[in-house]
Amino acid sequence: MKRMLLGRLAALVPTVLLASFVVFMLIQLAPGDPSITLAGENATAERIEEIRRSLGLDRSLIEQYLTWLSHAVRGDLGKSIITQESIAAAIGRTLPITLQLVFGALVVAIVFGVIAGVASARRADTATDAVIASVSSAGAAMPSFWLGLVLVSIFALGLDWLPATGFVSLAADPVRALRHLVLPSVALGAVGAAEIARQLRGVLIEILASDYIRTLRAKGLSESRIVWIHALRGAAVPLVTIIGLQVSRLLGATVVVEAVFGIQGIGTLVVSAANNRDYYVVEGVVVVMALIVILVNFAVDVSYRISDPRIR
Amino acid sequence: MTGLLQDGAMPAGPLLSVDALCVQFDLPGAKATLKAVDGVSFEIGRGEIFGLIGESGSGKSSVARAIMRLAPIAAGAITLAGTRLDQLQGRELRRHRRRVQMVFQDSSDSLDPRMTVRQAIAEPLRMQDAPPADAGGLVASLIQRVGLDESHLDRKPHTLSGGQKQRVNIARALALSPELLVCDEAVSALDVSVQAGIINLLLSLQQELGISVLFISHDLGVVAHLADRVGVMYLGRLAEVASAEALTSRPRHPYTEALLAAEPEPRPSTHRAARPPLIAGEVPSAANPPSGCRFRTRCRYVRERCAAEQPPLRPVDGGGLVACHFAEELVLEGRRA
Amino acid sequence: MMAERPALVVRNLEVSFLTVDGEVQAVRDVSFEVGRGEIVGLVGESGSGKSATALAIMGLLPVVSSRVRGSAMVSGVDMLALSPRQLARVRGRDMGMIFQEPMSALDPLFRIGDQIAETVRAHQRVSRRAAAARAVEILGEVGIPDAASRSRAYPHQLSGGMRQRVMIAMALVSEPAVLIADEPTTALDVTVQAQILGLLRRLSRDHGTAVVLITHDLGVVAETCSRIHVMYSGEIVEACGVDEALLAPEHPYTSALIQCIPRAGRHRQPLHSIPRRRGSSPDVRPSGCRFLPRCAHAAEICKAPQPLLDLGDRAVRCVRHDQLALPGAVERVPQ
Amino acid sequence: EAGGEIKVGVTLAPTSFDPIVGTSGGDAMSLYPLYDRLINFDPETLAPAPGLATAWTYTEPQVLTLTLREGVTFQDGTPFDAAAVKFNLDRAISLPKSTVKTDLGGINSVEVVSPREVKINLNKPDAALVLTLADRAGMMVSPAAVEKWGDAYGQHPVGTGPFNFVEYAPGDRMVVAKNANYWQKDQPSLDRITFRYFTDQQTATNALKARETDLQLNVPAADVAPLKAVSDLDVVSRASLLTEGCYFNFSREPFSNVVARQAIASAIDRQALSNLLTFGLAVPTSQVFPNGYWATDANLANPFPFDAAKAKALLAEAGHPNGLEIKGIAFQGTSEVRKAQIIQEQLKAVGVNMTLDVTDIPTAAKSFFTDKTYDMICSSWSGRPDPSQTAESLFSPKSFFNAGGYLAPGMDVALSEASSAQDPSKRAAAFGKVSALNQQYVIWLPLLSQPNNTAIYKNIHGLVPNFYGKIDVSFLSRD
Amino acid sequence: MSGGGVLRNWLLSDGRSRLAASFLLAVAILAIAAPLVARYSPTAQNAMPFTGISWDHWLGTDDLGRDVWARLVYGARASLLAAFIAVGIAVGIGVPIGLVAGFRGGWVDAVLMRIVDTFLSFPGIILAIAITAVLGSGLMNAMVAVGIVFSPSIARLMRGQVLVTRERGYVEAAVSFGSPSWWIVVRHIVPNAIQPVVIQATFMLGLAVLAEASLSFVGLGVQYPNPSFGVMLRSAAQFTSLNPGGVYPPGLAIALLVLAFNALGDSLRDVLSPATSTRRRIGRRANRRPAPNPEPNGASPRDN
Ligand SMILES: Nc1ncnc2c1ncn2[C@@H]1O[C@H](COP(=O)(O)OP(=O)(O)OP(=O)(O)O)[C@@H](O)[C@H]1O
Ligand SMILES: Nc1ncnc2c1ncn2[C@@H]1O[C@H](COP(=O)(O)OP(=O)(O)OP(=O)(O)O)[C@@H](O)[C@H]1O
Ligand SMILES: [Mg+2]
Ligand SMILES: [Mg+2]
Repeated sequence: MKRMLLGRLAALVPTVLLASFVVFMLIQLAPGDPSITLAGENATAERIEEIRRSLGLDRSLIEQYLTWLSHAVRGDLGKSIITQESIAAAIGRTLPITLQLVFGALVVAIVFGVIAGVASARRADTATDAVIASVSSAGAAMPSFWLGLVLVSIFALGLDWLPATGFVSLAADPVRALRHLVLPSVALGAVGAAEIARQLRGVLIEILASDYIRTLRAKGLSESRIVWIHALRGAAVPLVTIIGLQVSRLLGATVVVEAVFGIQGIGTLVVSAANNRDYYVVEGVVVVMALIVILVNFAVDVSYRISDPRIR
Repeated sequence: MTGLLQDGAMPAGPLLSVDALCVQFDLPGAKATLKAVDGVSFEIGRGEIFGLIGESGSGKSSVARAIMRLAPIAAGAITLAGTRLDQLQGRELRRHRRRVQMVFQDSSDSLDPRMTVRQAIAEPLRMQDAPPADAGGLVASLIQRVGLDESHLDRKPHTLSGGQKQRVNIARALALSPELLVCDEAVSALDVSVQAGIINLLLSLQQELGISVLFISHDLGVVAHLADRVGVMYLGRLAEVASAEALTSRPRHPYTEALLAAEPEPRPSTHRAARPPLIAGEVPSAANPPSGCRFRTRCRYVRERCAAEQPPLRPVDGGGLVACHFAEELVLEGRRA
Repeated sequence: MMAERPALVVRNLEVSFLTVDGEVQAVRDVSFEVGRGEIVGLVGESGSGKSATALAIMGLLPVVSSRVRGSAMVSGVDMLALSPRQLARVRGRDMGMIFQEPMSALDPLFRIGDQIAETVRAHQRVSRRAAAARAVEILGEVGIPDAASRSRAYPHQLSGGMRQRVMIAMALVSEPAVLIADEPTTALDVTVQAQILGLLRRLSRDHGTAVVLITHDLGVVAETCSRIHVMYSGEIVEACGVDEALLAPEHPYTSALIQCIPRAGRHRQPLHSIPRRRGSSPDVRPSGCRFLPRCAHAAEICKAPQPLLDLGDRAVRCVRHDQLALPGAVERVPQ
Repeated sequence: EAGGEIKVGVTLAPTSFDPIVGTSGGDAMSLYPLYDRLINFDPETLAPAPGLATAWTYTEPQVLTLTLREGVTFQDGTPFDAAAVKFNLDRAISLPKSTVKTDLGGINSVEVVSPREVKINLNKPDAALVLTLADRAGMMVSPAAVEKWGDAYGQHPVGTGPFNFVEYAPGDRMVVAKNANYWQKDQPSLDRITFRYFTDQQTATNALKARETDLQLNVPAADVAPLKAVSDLDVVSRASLLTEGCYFNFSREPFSNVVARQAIASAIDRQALSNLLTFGLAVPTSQVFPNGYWATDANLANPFPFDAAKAKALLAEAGHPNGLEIKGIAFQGTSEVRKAQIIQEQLKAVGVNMTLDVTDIPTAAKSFFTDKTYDMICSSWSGRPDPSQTAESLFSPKSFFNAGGYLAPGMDVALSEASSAQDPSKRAAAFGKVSALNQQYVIWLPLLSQPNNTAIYKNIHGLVPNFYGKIDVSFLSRD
Repeated sequence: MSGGGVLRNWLLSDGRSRLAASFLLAVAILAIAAPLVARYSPTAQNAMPFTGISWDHWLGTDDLGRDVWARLVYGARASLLAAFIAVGIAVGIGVPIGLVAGFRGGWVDAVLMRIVDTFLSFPGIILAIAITAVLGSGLMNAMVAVGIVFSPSIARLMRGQVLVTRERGYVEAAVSFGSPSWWIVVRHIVPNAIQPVVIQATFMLGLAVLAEASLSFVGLGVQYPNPSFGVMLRSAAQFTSLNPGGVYPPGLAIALLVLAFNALGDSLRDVLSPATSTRRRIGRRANRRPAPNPEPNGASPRDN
């Protein structure tokens, strides 16, 4: 098992490399140039050229990529061209913020999604089911930033229950952190909750109609034990798959939602870096995000093996 | 060459001969391979129905699929009227495929749900290098041949019953006028009365068209009813080959005896000798078969030699072939009566 | 045998399903009883309502899309009158059930020992440890070698026969009065089938369990059961002792069913095959004898509704039963 | 009551805490609490006022002498003296990354005369230098800190200002704490200021409404009315140097032709623009400077007021009787894009079809000013402390912002007059001439004079708005 | 019938998908007939900003005094077109890749899937932003980017389907009577494998509408001054203080469009997959028509 896991981890390396290469090419192919930004408002063409040279941007793309890569594998993601901040530090500063957001959103998505999914599967084709289906369809149909706007105007500005903007680290002050986390988590997590509810409903209906559930009923188990212990365990593999996909979606979606809530996470970092053509920041952030997604997928894979003894 | 058929009208020699066939599968994950079929040899004469019986996992389907060139052949030869089927490739293989056709167990899975019955039966015809001029007429006659009528031609498979679907499968297999028809558990999924209808159909087709049939089933009753000769498979090897009559009345292999004893018979208790099951346990894993005689772990006559030495399939007096060291010594019971 | 109260008494069971095409009756007027230690066979072709009958008795039919009427008394309690909650309590305790596919019928994600122990704890207040011990004990009883270590196996690690033994162990662990076995051996090899049927016979005898054995295989019934109930199109058409049915069937369907099976000594002879029904729809059922469209002995009188005629030790749903001399499983000496 | 903390909402995060490295005009608001400038300006007139330099005189036309304030130390204890000033100015001129090199281009050398006196030798007379020192070039950083941190100075700023740098979470917030040794008596009043930076304008407004900030700088016109409606909240509006206007590409047809530019000038309805863009808050103008400013000539009439018919006629005269296709570009940002769309629509009405690309500011600026691949960009001019800086930037053919290096007849004379005259009234007259020439030749097309709006809760006192439009929050106090 | 029953019937009956289909049809007609129904040019700044609802401006005006109804109608055009382009590209790229990978297997499969995995490992919107940066702004470019971003999941889905279909009995049967590979692919594998892809593509139409909104929100994919739902929502979002109601017309338009595509996808799935459809239909029928009403000559699963 351990050997197999290590082998699978090693197989991820080419994916990561390819990912880093794709991003590197993409951002460098994009028009624009960080030297323009650096040169300031009224710079001459010569000045810009000089900066380009000093940044090494005049070399071939492959050469630049290999240089970047040789540093990156040693853990050195370089410095921001624009702010001179170490990119590792910038990611270290913003990533926890975004991850806390993603975590909050996941909690919302899983808790609401699983409850709704189970409820509608148990009452398939009843009014409850219909109501849940409608609400979750609506949840999945709303752009998360719009939901964010609406939530802020109701719960922060209107009712004044929760803060409208900002971020507090859970480690620093859990209570305030949670208050700040609620609205963005709901805005981000709603789509995930809807998705989980929808998919879980389908999976559970199938499982609840399966032979082994019939056996459990024939054994005289209580319905709640059947649903929450056996059926849900059976749904674990698809459920974990959906959750894994949600992580990737959420990492992206924070880009938009962070702006609405004035949170300086990794999404904001990457968007402003992209605007400034701060190549190495974009590269660093996207590679880290890709790495997270790849690791999450790996974890999902591993959890299949844990949750289903048939997969070895 | 002493063929089993004495009739001089037929060309000499068997239609199909399978010689020392091995079929291997790579097991996913582990680096091991699984010998699903391990050195099986038999012949099917022209116009003969050859039955193959054995428990689940004994390699019956693998033999059939190897003959159809659908399973990987690791070793051995498959010769159809002088052509080495196992060595054909590409276009050549496609040309020869029509000579052997198959009826699969799962009648609905082997029909494309999107094709009408007409399209399904016509498909093999279209695939030929020179499609027959009157394909439409041929399809109509085929559907009637299998006991359905032309109104069924424009139906989709899901509107047909299991028996009807199996009839369509048979019609499609016959479309290319094959020399050999392979039926892998073709009636096992059907109700007895439906099964009876299909068996009758196969019998009449075989008699009228004179084609040879490889008939695979796990139901000894059905095989014995239908086949001229029967091969009994156990864990990838043939345990015994004999005429249906000899096999049931006088089995020569302990495994055959056990199968006969386990066969539930719909007879009143007054007409049936109650016998305890002669066999315990289940078929060992094909990935890790016992040494020597593969049946020895479940055999009630087992001796030391069985573990050490693999018994070859050899002729015994009475005309059959048996793979048992002690076939001559053992006195085995046939069908309970 | 009749002195004792039967373990299971089913009276006038009716099952219908709500489908796209409206309400379809799958089981009609089914009554039978099974005594302690008795094995009763329920046979019939696919779709004849065997499983529907079994599931109705167990209360396992989908609540939304099915309707069940009639009564099924187990130890004096009518199963069909219980609330879902009460039903859950008696299921597994007073009645057990085993199914055709031992692979899909076991939860693939739980160890078999735990699945059995869970059943124990659902009905008895015992410790986890005691339940686990009981699981090992019953696994040994159904013939699983090395039960203690095998109880930690997952279903996929067992062979088909072993799984079916586990299913039986699970159904019998609370020593129910009634066991319903719905095609328990159909998916198994004949050699294993013989073992499982032997096991069922032994357990029924030793524990006095009343068994309803559902199968489409007359051979299995012949070897295992004392009585047989032949179902056709949702109705019981003939009910009698097994030997009587095989020797001298009185309903044309029973006879036809017997004739379909290949038999020794008739090599290559055409088999009897029940003719196809004329009307193609299964739902347009004749108001008279349901077998009429396929019956070789149909007469005008068969178009009238057919009651189940009680002939003492036998019941037949055929008005012409005494006019016909139907062939059985063995050549009969003409009377 | 002195003390307390305020939270300030800003939409422009600082690009650097090293004043001469930063690239954005918005940096100033974050830098003011940390740094004093050599020269201050009068908030009303933008006339120079004493800062770290208590006096400034042109001892010769090309020598500016500064007298420095006594008793000032940097926050790290380094004394503030003439050596420090020389250090700062030399650094601003020589540091490769310096963005004020051009502004200080006139400086030849800096001499320490005495600890309290510095002499700045110029290449040529430069009236703008004094007020240049009122901006980022005049912000004094501690030489010891620069020594200590080197390239990383930007992360560890030390000035002489009223507040010490505490921390900065990039793009999110900056915290500064009271400088107890500040040279100005009893100042500052606040203990602490937190700047919160918002990328999204509505988010900033929401934070203010939710009282997560106490005041918000640079409130956009759209939010003025809604914020005014919030009780406890004041919106302070003040005319500023920020002027909306359009730049032309003189290097190619059609705008190498002055008549075509005049046609564009006539095509734009400034009042309509103000109504849509700023909900009527901005004041239509045809000069680069706002009304009431000393360099503005109140008597100058616009020769090309809005007149669609005339615009069409001018277009025809310029050789485009059947209308005109031009390539426009706009900076990213709500207001910029809206402005561009309004002008696009107004131009359409006279037969000028403008395509519109939108990109980030540096890229768009390079495309327009350096590569000259577009015909027109409508943006704004944020103003400079000294009007000469503005005039040179917009009208001098050598300026970056003069795409194509266009020189209007007589403009060179007017410009040098404006920058070299010592007498303010003479300078004012020279600027009048510059403006008149600009109106006539439509070099930079002024459209609206924007007020600067600050929203502030009523319990915060001491807000001093200014013409420059960059608010210093250091000396506020709260109840 | 209980109140719950009525609600359930309304929501779960085919009416839901019928409603969705009618809604989409209506939107499509509005979009096509935009010049006829809009009353104003979508770019004309012919009123004060935020006039509110009036007879002249049914949905009021936006921040530039443009008629919101006109922009909504023209925006539907852009958004629908954008969705179809994105999904078309996703299907156009994904299906062939999945088909080749699944059918050829071996190293071809390994290489293609590694590439697909790579693209799947980027958060979608980030990748879309990067691609849009390369292609340049503008709605069409953005939707090409979205299409590229969507294509790997289509490829994966298709591959999985092909792998399953390849093992089906009818494919084996086709091999056994000598059909060439191209025939098997075209005639058996594609038609039988494509169904989930079609369903997924329907859901993707909704996702594409959402993606358009998100990209517009970060300022990409906008073609000034022409409207799309995303552009409208973005600009309305900039003025929530002044005109809080402004986000509703485009926001609801997006939500309804997505809802409609999802409902369509759901019902498509129900119709196409027998397992859920019968269940759902039985439940419904049970409530609506208790009396048996056998259909004549219904196909039977039994015979002989
Ligand atoms: N494609 C395959 N890959 C790996 N192993 C296979 C494959 N096909 C068959 N096997 C294995 O080969 C052995 C023989 O299988 P085969 O299907 O030929 O048996 P069979 O006699 O037809 O059994 P059944 O009665 O269940 O159909 C079994 O152990 C089976 O698991
Ligand atoms: N859930 C259901 N909904 C609708 N009809 C059903 C349902 N379950 C069974 N039926 C129908 O009820 C009839 C009886 O089915 P049942 O499963 O009891 O047959 P069976 O005798 O067990 O057949 P088999 O031998 O195939 O298991 C059939 O016509 C079947 O189609
Ligand atoms: Mg097989
Ligand atoms: Mg059944």
